[in-house]
Amino acid sequence: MWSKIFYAFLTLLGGIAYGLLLGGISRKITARMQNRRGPTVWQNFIDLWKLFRKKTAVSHGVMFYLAPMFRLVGGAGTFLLVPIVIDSPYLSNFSFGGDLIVIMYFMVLGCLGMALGAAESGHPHAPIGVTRGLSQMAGYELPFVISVVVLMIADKTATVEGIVRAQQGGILHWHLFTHPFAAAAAFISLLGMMTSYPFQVVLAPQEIAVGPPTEYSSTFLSYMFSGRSVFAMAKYLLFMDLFLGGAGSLLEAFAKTFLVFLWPLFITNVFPRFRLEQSVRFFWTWPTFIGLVDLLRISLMR
Amino acid sequence: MEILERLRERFEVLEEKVQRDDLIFVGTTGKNLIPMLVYLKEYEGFKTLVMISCVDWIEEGKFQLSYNLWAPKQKKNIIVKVFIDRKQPNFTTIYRIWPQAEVYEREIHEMFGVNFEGNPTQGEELILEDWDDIPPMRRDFDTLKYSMEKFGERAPKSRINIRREISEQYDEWRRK
Amino acid sequence: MDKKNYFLDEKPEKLTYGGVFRKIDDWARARSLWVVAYGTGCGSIELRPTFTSRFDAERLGMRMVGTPRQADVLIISGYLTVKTLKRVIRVYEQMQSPKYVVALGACPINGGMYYDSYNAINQLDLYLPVDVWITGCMPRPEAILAGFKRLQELIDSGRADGWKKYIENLDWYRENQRKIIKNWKMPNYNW
Amino acid sequence: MSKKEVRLFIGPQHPGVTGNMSVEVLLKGDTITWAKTHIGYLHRGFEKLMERRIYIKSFPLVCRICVPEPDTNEENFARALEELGGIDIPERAKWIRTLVLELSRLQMFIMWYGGIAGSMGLSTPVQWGIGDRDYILDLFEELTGGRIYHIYIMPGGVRKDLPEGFEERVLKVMDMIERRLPEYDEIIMENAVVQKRLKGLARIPKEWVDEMGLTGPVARACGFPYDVRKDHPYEAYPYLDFDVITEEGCDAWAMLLVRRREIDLSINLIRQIIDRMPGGEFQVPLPNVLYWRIPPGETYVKSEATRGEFGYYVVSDGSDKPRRVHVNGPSFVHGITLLERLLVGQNIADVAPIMVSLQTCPPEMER
Repeated sequence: MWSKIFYAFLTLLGGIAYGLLLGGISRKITARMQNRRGPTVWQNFIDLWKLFRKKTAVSHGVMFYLAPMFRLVGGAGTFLLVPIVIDSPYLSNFSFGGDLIVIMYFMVLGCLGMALGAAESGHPHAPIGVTRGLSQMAGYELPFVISVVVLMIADKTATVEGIVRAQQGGILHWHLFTHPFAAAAAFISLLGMMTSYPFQVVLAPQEIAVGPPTEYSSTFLSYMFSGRSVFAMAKYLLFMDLFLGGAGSLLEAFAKTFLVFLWPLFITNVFPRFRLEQSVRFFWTWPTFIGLVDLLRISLMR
Repeated sequence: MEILERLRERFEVLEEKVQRDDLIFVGTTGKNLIPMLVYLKEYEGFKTLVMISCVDWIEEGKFQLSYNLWAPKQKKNIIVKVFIDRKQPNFTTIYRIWPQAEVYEREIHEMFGVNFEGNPTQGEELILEDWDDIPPMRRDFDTLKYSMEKFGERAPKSRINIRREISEQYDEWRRK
Repeated sequence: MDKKNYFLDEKPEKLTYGGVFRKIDDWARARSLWVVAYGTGCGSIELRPTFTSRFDAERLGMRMVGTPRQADVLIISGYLTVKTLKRVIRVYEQMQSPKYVVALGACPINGGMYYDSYNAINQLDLYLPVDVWITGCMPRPEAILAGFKRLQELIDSGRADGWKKYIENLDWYRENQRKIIKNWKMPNYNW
Repeated sequence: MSKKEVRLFIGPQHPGVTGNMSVEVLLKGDTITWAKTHIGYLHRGFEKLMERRIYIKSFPLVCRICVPEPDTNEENFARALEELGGIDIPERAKWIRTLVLELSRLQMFIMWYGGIAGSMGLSTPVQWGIGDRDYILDLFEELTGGRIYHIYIMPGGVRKDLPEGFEERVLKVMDMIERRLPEYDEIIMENAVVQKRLKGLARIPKEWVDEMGLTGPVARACGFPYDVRKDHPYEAYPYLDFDVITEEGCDAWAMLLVRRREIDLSINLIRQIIDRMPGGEFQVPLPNVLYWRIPPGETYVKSEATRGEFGYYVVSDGSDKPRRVHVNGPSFVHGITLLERLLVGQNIADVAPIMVSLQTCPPEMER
C-alpha cells in the first residue's frame, strides 16, 4: 500500500513535469507559427520557480488562499485516478470499479474551487470570468458525458481499465474507430476543457484582463500553474485511455498523450474566441448532436 | 460667393473672408450665431460640425469661438467666428444641434474657462485631473513657470550617474 | 462605501530576501520577466515590435501579462502625465516584490521635449525607483532588448534593488508624490 | 445605477484598450447599459507648447500627436504654414510627400489588420502584421533616419531627396506585402468565427454619420463616400487615379472590408506614385526659419488619415509663433461621442473589437 502511494506521488511529479514540458513545446510551436523563435521549451519550469519564490502581500481571506489548492487537488485527484500504463503495478494509479464517474466529478471540483476563491478576490474581472467558466463547463460537459455514456454502454463497464481492455487487439479496436461519432463529440469538448481558442472565454485577455486569476500572484499562481498542467495531463491520459486504446508501456503513453496534446494546439492558433453564448450554443448543438447519433446507434444495436 | 450674399441678407455679418475655394470665414455676433448655424445646417447643406475651437485674444480682451462646419454635398468648409467678452466668458451651448458639440464645449470649458450655459456635462473633468490653476490654454498662463514650480527644475541634460544622485537625495532626506 | 486604502500606508514589515536558494532565484528571475501590459506613453508603439515576431522578446523569457499582480516589470514608456502617474503608482504598488521598473525614452530622465509642459512630469526617479534607463526618442527595439539584457545582468548579480529602495525610502517618495498628486481617491467599484 | 449593475473600468491598464485610455461601463449581466470614455492620460498640452515655440521648432512636436501615423500631422501643419505664408512647393516635393503619406497609411492599415484579429484573441496575425509592418518602417528609416518619428515633411518641401534606388526597394517591399496578404485573408476574412463575431456588430445608424461628423473608414462603411483625398484633393492626389471605397452594412465587418480594400488601394497608389514621380527640386528655400514671421490669418487644412479626417486649425497673429493651433483628430468624435453611444447594449466581450474597429487613438483625442 505504502509503496503504491509512493509511486503515485512520483507519477504525480512526473505528470506535472511532463505537463509543463508540453506547455513549453506548445509555446514553441505557437511561436514558430507566428514567425518567431519563441522561448526555450524549459521556460515554464523557470516561470514556475520564479513564481514559487516570489513574495505575496495580498490577502483576500481564507477561501482566496485555498482556491489554488483546490485546483491542484482537483488536478492531482483526476490524474491519480486515470491509469497510465495498464497492467503495470506502479503506473496504473488508483483505478477501481466505477472510477469513470468519480473522475468526471473530480474534473468539476477544480473549477468549482477556483470559482469560490476567485469570487472572494474582490476584483470584478474575477466573478465575470468565473461565471463564464461555469457556463462554459455546462456547455462542454454535455457532449463529453454523452460520449462517455456511449462507451460505458458499449463496453458494459464503468471503469477506465475495463474500457481500455475492451480496446485491445489492434488499432482498429480503438474507440476512435469503433465509435467515431462519440469520439468526435468528446474531442470537440476537449477543446472546451483545454480552453483552446475558439472556446477560450475564461482567461480572455482582451475582454476581462486574465479573468479569475486576476488577483492571484506569486506562490498561489505557481500552485495554479502546476495544477493546470497536471489537470491537462490528466485529460490527455483520460482521452488516451478512452479513445486511443490505452498504453502498454510508458513510451507508448508518452507518444499517445503527445498526439492528444497536438489536437487542441492545431486549433488554437488559427481561431479567435467566441462570445460566451456563441460558445455554449455551439457545444449544445453540433457535438451534442454528433454524440447522440452514436448513442442512438448503440441503443438500437443492442 | 453666393452663400455669403445669402448670409448677409439674413444675418449680421461682421467680417468675411474667402480663404480657399472650399473654405470661408464668416464673423457674426453672439445673438446671430445659433440662428446662423441652424440656417446653415438646414438650408445650405452644412450638415456636419467638424469642430469647435477657441482662440484667446488677450490684448483685445476677447475669446474667439470658431465653429467649423462641413457640407458633404458641396464639399465646402465654413468657419463661423464669434467674439465673446474675456472677463465674463458666457455663451450658449449648441449640443442640441450637434451631439458631439457637447464634448468640444466641455474641453473648451476646461482649457479656457468659457462657460457654455445648458451643457449638461461641462463641469466634469475631461482631460485634466485635480487642476489647481487658471485654465491652462489661456495666454496669461505660463506653462514653463508652472512646470518648474510643480515638477521641479529641469534636470541637467546629462545625468550621468542617476543612481548616485538619487541616493544622495535619500541621505539628505534622512538627515532632515 | 467605506474608505479603502488603494496605496501603501506604511512600510511592509519584512524586508528580508534571499536565503539558500538566492542564486537560483536570481537566475530564474532574470530569465522570466513578465511585463505588465500597460502602455503609459508613446513608447508603447515600439514595444509592439519588440514583443512580436521580428524582435521577439519572448525568446528571452519575457511576456506580457494583463494584470499587475502577476507582473515583475513595469515599463514606463515615455513621458508620464500627472493623471497617468497616479495610476502608475497604484499599478507599481500592486505588483509583488521583487519588481523592477524600466524607463524608456528621454522624457522620464529630464523632461525631454516636454520640460515646459504643465501636465508631464520632469523627472521620474523622484516618484518611482527606476532600475534601467533606456534613452532615445523612441528607443528602437534593439535598444529596448539591450536594456532588458542589462536588467537581466543586474538581477543576476543582485543589483536590481529598486523595489527595496522604494520600501526603505517610502516617506521620501510619498512626499514627492504628494507634491503633484493632490487627490488620492481612485475610482471605485460598487462591489 | 441600480444595485444589479456592476461598474467596470476597461483601462487604462488593460490589454484590450487601444492605448492609454479607459472606458467606464455599467454592466447588467453581460450587457453594457451605459458607457463613458475617460481620456487625458496622455495629455501633454501640445497646443500650449506650440504657442511657446517658433514655427520650425513645432515640427518635432506635431509628429508626436498621433504616434502610429505621424506623417499626416507633419504634412497638415506644413501645408497650413505654406498656405498662410504664401509658399508654393515644387512638384517633386508634392509627390514625395504623397509617397510618404501613403506608406504611412499602409503600415498603419497592416498593423490594424492584425490588430482587429488580436482584439478577438486571434494572436497569430497580430504577430505577422507587426512583423511585416517593420519592412515599411525600414524604408522610413532609410529615407528619414527614424523608424517612428520622421520629421521629414517641412514647410517648403521635404527635408531630403529620395536616396538612390529607393523606388526599387519600395516596389520590392510592396511585392513582398502583396505576396503575404492572401495568408492574412485566409486566417482573418475566411475565418468562420471572425465572421460570426463581426457581422452585425456595432451597427451605426446611417443618420449619425452626418449628424456626428463621422469620417474615414467608419463613414465609408456606412456607404458615404467621404474621402478627403477625393473631396478636397491635396498634394499629388488630384493627379492620381483611384476610386473612393465604400461598403454597405455599417457594422464592424463592413469597416473591416473597407480597411482591407484600403490596403490594396494604398499599394496601388504607391505604385502609381513611383511610376509617375517627376524630377526637379525637392524643396524651395525658406526665409531664415529662426525669424520666420507669418502674416496674420487663419486657416483650416485637413487630410485623410487612416482613421478619418485629420484637421489643423492654425491662427497666426503676425509674430514668429502661432497664436493658436487646434488639432482635430477623427478619434475625438469616434472615441468619445460615437463610442459612448455605440457601446450601449453591446456585450462586454465586444468592447475591444468595437474600439479597434473605430480605431480610436488616444493621443490625438487629448493632444
